[in-house]
Amino acid sequence: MAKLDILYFAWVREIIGCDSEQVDQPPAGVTVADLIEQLAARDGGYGQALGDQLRLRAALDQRFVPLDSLVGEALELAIFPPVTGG
Amino acid sequence: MAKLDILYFAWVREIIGCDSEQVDQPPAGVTVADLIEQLAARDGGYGQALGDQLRLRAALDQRFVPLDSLVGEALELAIFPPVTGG
Amino acid sequence: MSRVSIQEEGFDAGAELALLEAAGGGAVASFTGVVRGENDLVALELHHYPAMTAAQVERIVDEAMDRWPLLGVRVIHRFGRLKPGEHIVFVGTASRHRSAALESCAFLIDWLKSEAPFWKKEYFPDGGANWVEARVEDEAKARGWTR
Amino acid sequence: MSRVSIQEEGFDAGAELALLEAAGGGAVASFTGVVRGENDLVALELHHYPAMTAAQVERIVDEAMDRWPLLGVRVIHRFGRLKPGEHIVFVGTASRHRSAALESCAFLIDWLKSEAPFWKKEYFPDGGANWVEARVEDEAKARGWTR
Repeated sequence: MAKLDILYFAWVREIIGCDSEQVDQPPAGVTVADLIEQLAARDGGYGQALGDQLRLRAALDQRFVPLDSLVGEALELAIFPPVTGG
Repeated sequence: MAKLDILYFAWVREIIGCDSEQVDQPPAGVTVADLIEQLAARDGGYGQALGDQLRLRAALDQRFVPLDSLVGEALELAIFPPVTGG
Repeated sequence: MSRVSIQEEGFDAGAELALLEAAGGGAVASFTGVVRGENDLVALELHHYPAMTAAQVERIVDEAMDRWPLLGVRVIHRFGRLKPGEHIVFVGTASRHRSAALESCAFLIDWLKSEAPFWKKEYFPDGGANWVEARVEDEAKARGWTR
Repeated sequence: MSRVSIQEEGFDAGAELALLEAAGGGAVASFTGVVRGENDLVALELHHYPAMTAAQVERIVDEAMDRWPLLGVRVIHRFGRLKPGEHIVFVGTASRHRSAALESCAFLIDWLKSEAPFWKKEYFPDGGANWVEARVEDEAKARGWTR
């Protein structure tokens, strides 16, 4: 079965305690928000890191996307706080 | 009698062939434009340099002024083309 | 001259300016960001998303070259642990037109602030650390450039 | 650091940037103007009105410091005979806010272009010379900053 890499950055990474992990590709119709909600239900830091989606941004295959985007056939999902570069 | 220094810059200076000169302070009511018109009536390069006031700008005592400004008690009048610094 | 560098090491802003001047346009604008030492900051740690960062900054540079008549663009963004006074970011642009150089430089740094996948963590003398929060005005500024 | 220099000699733009970075604001913007070598230009001769230039540029710098929260401003404008590739002008600003640094830098160079009493004469290989004409857009740009 196809896999999806999930990457975490900044305090999302710190709280979850994990840089990246692999999950089964979600079925058609699943959005980034849906997936984050599933992950947030896990034990450990997941709830704290991913519980408040207003504080989160995401990228699919290295492109910023709104959280209501479909995951589709993307290979890589990144979840992180709003960026603070420059 | 009080004197007025007149300074010329850029092609105004080149055409007249003079950096600066002194004239008697003009009577009250005389504008920069009036004075330029008087100077333009002189022989030599004055007519060519000062005949077209649309091509000229002026400063009184080191402040840019419109040509219809009164000369008043200024000590220094500068006449030049639009600036091209920077 | 390479246009985009995402690097841990420092850079010489003067040398970067000189390269942009050599592009021949006559007008060079730059923005340099430096770590501020406020609140007794000990260090600033910049994290990024390596697979995404350079590609995304290249796209932003392409957009700038498309919108303004530029002869040269240089973007350097550092990551890793930086001390107060150290360079974080450099954006330089060269053009025949001063407004093109100035506007594209502002455009690029606004995008880097709001759209490049970097995150800053501040370290303080008591051992405390703090992730810098995004400022709403940065996201608003980047949107202001939308055509 | 002196704020305004009207000088015949050259300058080191990188050193000027470093001084502005040392002002501690974290955000430094700069504009550098360089003589373009177009049309086989041999030299550019910059004339100015010495009694007026420095005082007027100081006033412009005061206005910039009044309008934006700046920690440092540096303006260098050269006069005399300059060859292609040589620096003409440098404007640098330092602030805690990147928009203040960028906007004040643009404001200052727009003013220098349209309001500082400098005149440029171009010299060509055939011995010909030509006074540069002011561009209407430069006067319009400076007016755009009027409050």
